[in-house]
Amino acid sequence: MPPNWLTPEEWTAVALSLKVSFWAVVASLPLGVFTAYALARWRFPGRQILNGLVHLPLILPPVVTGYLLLLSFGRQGWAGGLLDALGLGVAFRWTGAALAAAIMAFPLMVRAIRLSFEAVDPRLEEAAATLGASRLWVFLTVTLPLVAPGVIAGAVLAFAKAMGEFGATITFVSSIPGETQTLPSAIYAFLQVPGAEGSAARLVIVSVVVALSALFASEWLAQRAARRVSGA
Amino acid sequence: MPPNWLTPEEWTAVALSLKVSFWAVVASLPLGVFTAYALARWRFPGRQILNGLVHLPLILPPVVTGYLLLLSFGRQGWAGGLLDALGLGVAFRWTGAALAAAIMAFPLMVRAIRLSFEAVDPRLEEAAATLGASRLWVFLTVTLPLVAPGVIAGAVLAFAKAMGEFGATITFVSSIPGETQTLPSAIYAFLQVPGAEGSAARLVIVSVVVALSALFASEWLAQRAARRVSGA
Amino acid sequence: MSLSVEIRHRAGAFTLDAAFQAPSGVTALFGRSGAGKTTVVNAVAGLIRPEAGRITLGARVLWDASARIWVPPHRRRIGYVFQQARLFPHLSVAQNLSYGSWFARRQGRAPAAKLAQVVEMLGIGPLLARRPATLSGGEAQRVAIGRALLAAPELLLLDEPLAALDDARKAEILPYLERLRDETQVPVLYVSHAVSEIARLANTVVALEQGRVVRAGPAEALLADPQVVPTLGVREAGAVLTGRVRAHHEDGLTELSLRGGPLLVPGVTGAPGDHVRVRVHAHDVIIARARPEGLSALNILPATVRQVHQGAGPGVAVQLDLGGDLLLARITRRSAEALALAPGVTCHAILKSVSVGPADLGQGAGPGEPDPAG
Amino acid sequence: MSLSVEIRHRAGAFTLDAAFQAPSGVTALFGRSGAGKTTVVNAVAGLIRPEAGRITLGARVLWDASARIWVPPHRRRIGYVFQQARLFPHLSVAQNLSYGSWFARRQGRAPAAKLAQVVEMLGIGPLLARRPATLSGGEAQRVAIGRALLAAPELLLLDEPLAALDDARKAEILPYLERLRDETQVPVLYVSHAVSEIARLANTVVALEQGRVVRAGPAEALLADPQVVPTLGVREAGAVLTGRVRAHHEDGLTELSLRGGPLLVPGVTGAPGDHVRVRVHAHDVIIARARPEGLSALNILPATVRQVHQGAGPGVAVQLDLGGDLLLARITRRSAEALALAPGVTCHAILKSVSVGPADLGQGAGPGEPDPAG
Amino acid sequence: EDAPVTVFAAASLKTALDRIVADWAAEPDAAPDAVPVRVSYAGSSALARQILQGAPADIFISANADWMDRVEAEGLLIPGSRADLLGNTLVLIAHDPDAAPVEITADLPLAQMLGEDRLAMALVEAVPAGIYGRAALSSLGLWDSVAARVAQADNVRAALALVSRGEAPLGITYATDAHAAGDAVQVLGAFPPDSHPPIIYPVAALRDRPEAAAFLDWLRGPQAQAIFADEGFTTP
Ligand SMILES: Nc1ncnc2c1ncn2[C@@H]1O[C@H](COP(=O)(O)OP(=O)(O)OP(=O)(O)O)[C@@H](O)[C@H]1O
Ligand SMILES: Nc1ncnc2c1ncn2[C@@H]1O[C@H](COP(=O)(O)OP(=O)(O)OP(=O)(O)O)[C@@H](O)[C@H]1O
Ligand code: MOO
Ligand SMILES: [Mg+2]
Ligand SMILES: [Mg+2]
Repeated sequence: MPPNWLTPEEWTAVALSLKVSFWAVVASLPLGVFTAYALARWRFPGRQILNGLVHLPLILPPVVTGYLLLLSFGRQGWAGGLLDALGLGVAFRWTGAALAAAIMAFPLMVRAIRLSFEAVDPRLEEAAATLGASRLWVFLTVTLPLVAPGVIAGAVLAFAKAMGEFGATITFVSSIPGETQTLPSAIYAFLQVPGAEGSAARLVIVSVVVALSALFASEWLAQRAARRVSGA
Repeated sequence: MPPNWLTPEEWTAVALSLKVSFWAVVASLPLGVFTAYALARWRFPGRQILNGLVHLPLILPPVVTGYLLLLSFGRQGWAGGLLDALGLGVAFRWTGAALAAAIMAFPLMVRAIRLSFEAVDPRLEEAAATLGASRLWVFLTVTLPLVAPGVIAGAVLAFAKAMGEFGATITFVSSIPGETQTLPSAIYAFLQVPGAEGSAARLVIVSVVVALSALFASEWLAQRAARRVSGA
Repeated sequence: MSLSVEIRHRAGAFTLDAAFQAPSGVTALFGRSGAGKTTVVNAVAGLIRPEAGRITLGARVLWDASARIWVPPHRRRIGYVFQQARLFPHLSVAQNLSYGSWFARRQGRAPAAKLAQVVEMLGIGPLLARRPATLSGGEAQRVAIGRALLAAPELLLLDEPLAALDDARKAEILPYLERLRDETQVPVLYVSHAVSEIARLANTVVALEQGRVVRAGPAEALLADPQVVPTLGVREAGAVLTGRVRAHHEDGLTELSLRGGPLLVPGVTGAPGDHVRVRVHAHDVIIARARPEGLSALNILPATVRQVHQGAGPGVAVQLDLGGDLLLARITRRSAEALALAPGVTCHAILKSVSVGPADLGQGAGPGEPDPAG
Repeated sequence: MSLSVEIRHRAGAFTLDAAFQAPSGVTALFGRSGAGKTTVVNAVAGLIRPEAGRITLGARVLWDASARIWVPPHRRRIGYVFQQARLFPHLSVAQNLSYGSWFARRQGRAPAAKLAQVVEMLGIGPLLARRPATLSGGEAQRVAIGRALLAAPELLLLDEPLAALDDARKAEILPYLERLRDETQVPVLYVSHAVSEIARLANTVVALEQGRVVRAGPAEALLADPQVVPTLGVREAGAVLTGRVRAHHEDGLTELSLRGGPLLVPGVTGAPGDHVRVRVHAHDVIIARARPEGLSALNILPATVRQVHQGAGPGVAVQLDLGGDLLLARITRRSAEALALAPGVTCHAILKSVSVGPADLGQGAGPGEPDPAG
Repeated sequence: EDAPVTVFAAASLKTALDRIVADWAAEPDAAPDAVPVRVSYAGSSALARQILQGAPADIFISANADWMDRVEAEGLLIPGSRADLLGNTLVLIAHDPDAAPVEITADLPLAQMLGEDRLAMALVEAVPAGIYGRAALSSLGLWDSVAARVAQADNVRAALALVSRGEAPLGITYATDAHAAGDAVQVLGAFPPDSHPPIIYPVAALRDRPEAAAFLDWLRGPQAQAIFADEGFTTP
């Protein structure tokens, strides 16, 4: 793809989308793994409530999610005020876009990872415990490596979803070029203008190429990891 | 929930959303099962392309998906003209809303079902073949019952997603009360009215209650089915 | 009905090149782990498609690589009992049992055995309503056998059906397999590396080694052949004798009549006149030139030496003729020399009653002598 | 170091109520399927938390229900070899082996055995770079044993480590377990329902039946006790004799010296003077009042009858004293009466050399006589 | 036929149009052959595209002329039915209820008023309110000083929400939006009408139905125009 195929502003949007999606996934992955583990392994009161909460962004129209984010994490929101006080404010910042993307992608990530936790043989974990590994070490040295293919799948799926997320993002952090104007926001803008469908199409292609590459890479990685684990 | 808690128009939107989501899932389920089976079991050229295609609605901003649907299935679109000629036109009808919802929910459905196909022990299918069951019968009497929990999970997840689908639907079939104005479209409309957040909230609650009930029911069903299969 | 197999197949570094005939009755496919037994059985079942060869069952060609004939598994009319039972977890035991018979009936074939008969024969009546996951290993394997039987097969394949079971479970199932052999007409291909099972069940033995048939023939002759001792493993060598129940004695012993004379063994269940087969481990047989007196061993049978086979170790295998039956004895070279054993020498075979254990006492037709009632 | 176990536990319909001491050396937990063996071992490992009781290892209390002491599994310093190897599939053999030792070192404990030693002892040097999935069952189980050993355990738990293996694999591993017993100081709790394994390995035997300890004591005495025959199963009854290698003969036989005299058996590998233990199946022993001549059986040992135990069937178990060693013979009631066997009667025990197979010949210290080198 | 009249209307008209439709339904005398009216609210671009794809709309009310032009260029309008239904004014709004009104001229210190904070607008290159707002700021010479501080929402009501929630202290919306928001926002001042192209909501009939024509007349009639005016629209 020649660099002049896209305008500098469009490149900025592409770069921003990559950054937002990347950090959305990286930052939410630990929580995603933890949540998946809790849902797969623990029986605690409120487990179904947690499960429902995780699924909410999948169920709600994205605009509603974005609005709820605005209410909570905006400057006037309870969480936003707190973060602002800590100098970590996300309102109108790319970190806010990442937060929106992360929340929208979270259910997909958790579902994929949860299934691989459910597939881990607990007897291997018992074996590790008898060999002197504490719960944390068992998790780090046995469970986590065994769920790696699922974690990869979940992370990449979340990345792909984050690359396409629009409704919640623009509602929450609006569209500020260079700061919060992601690829989908730019695509949306083009679609509002008569005759700009061609420009929208170029950006759609970029977005699809990036997301599908990630997806294919993940299938390949997951297969390799699965082969590694099953031997050979 | 007393019936007068919502206005008649809102009840119409709720009923329409249920109808649209139900048929979106029911009609796409056979194709979803087939696609999941093909991705899980067959190695054919273009498998990765099919996989990418299935994931597209997850990756693209919903507005883009809706626009592409409009271009293909609108009255002037190639597929729309064909369907119209057959008297099956979906443009601006509730069936179109169902089509949009089905397509948006398809990746989630296929992923869930595919994983359960991958978990079926092919040796049971071999055993069935030696007992006289043709490929089709093996599928119907052994494979399908064994993936039932995954199919349930996939269908309900798709239903929940369909209940929340908005961007693609409103772009494709607009938001005509009684015909294509689903719950999320109604919520969106309220969010366009300053001060109508309360009305939006009521509809959000209805939508969340329906989707979460389905989700909880599915967890329960899947557990029961899993217990049935694993014995006891 | 006879099965004829001829296969050439490669899988990784392994090459199978085997041809054999399995006449009616039980044909044992014997060989150690990795010899290619399962590969053969899977080819017969149609679960793999070898590179070249031909498989026929009676007049039916199941597969012919050069003629490009390929009958898919579900049309081969075979019953396959796998090493692990592979019961359908979502069906009850009763539904598992009738799974194959439903397809057989759709194809217009009625199972030779009725459900009630099979259930009775395998003793699985109390299990019918249960789910497979709640069955013990032995119960599950019996249900798997019943399921295969009820599919109205024209050939039964059993791939180490007992290997996953402990000794108690094995002892529980073997009698059912004997009844299967004797009460149904279906030819059986039986895979095992346990000589004791083969000795109890097989009419014909085909020994595989590294993908090749190294020996094949009637079980009685093959097992009593001193040359076969290295193939079977010295601990497992031993002949199979057939005879009939003569009388049950008060002290719990059963007297059998063999060609070579009477044999006392621990109680057998059959009625007088019933066929019986007894496996005598070669290492349990003592040889004496003169008839010894005052021994606790009750069976002292006059015999003639037919062959003396010297192995690599300190032992020799001696084939004895007991009035027509063949017996195998394994003794030390030192004793063979001390007793001057050589073909034609007359002697006595000494056998303790109790050394014939329940695993070595089979019922029904002997391998060389098809059961007239069968 | 001695393990003391006292457990009361319920799981569904099953109740475990067992108490026993396991002194140093190998303690075999014997019992049929469902007797509660794994439940006991899991309680010792801390994988389950029984309802009531107490488990101590030397001075350390691992668990005391009434004192509310509970040491979690990873602090118990045990090595557990499971029935299936449970190797970590994502780690190489070398990484599997050093998994436990890494934690041991973090806790400031050094494994008694060095990696190189263990690798050498178990013969797994060529496997170090491989992944578990590519190992055969026997290889995997050896790696699992090594892994447990290298965790610097103060107690080894082996739960039917050979049950999943075929006879050839079993024979391959047993010598390693013997070396383990003899070359390391670690006490071992060994679960099995195979008497042959127990006879080869155990110093102490604890027999479980339906969750209760029905018998416990030194292996030598217990296995030669005619009363135990029904518990072990008649086919498995047999005593364990200990002695030393005296000489290797040219014809491949090895002469052992037992308390009761010399015994000829098929070749053993040890050097003259080495300790050796021999299991003699009760059904392989013939008894004669007068010394018989001209038999192929090489071992005719003078003995005195100590006990005659009448079972339910046609057999009786006879305990013989061979100059201090105890031997068990199973013969028919008819013979016992014919020979007028009764406590105090002198007789001869006749034993074929070849009836002592490789599975019955163990190396190293006898159960009653701890190895001075160990 | 009793098929309802389907109106495709820009989402920002919802408050006013809902009232008008309610009136229409309540007063059958006003239009003897009245049939029910249903309105599909969405973005003008989405509605126009749907019309281009043959949507079953009888009347289209766009929030800007461009999209109506597109539809007209395809020959989909009933000739002579197009009219400018409404106008609007652009206002500067503030979250602070005590903020003093300002006069919007080239001298307005907008950048200082914002400081480090954001100016909420609709998408400045895509959504009409944003396009008008940017044009106004440009013609006043203020755009360059605030361009980097603009937070663009996907529609003007979302921009309004940012101000009414206090996320952005200032915003540019239509007077109608500010009016609908009531006390939640404070109107600081209106942009001079000559600082941006005229804000016009064109309307047209898409199908030649007497029922549609009747409602179109109702929309342009005094009762409806009064409601529009009450909601803050300017009427031609
Ligand atoms: N797909 C394959 N790729 C490579 N080697 C294979 C493959 N399938 C089978 N083999 C090899 O073929 C040989 C024969 O396998 P087979 O399963 O027929 O043995 P078997 O006699 O049934 O052994 P067992 O007693 O262990 O069941 C083995 O050495 C096995 O490793
Ligand atoms: N969670 C449970 N619920 C009900 N019964 C149980 C449970 N766990 C174990 N049991 C029962 O406890 C008994 C003892 O089990 P255990 O695994 O200790 O037997 P075992 O002696 O190790 O048998 P095996 O030789 O088959 O391994 C069995 O009858 C088993 O069915
Ligand atoms: O949840 Mo969406 O409708 O794919 O942004
Ligand atoms: Mg096999
Ligand atoms: Mg156990």
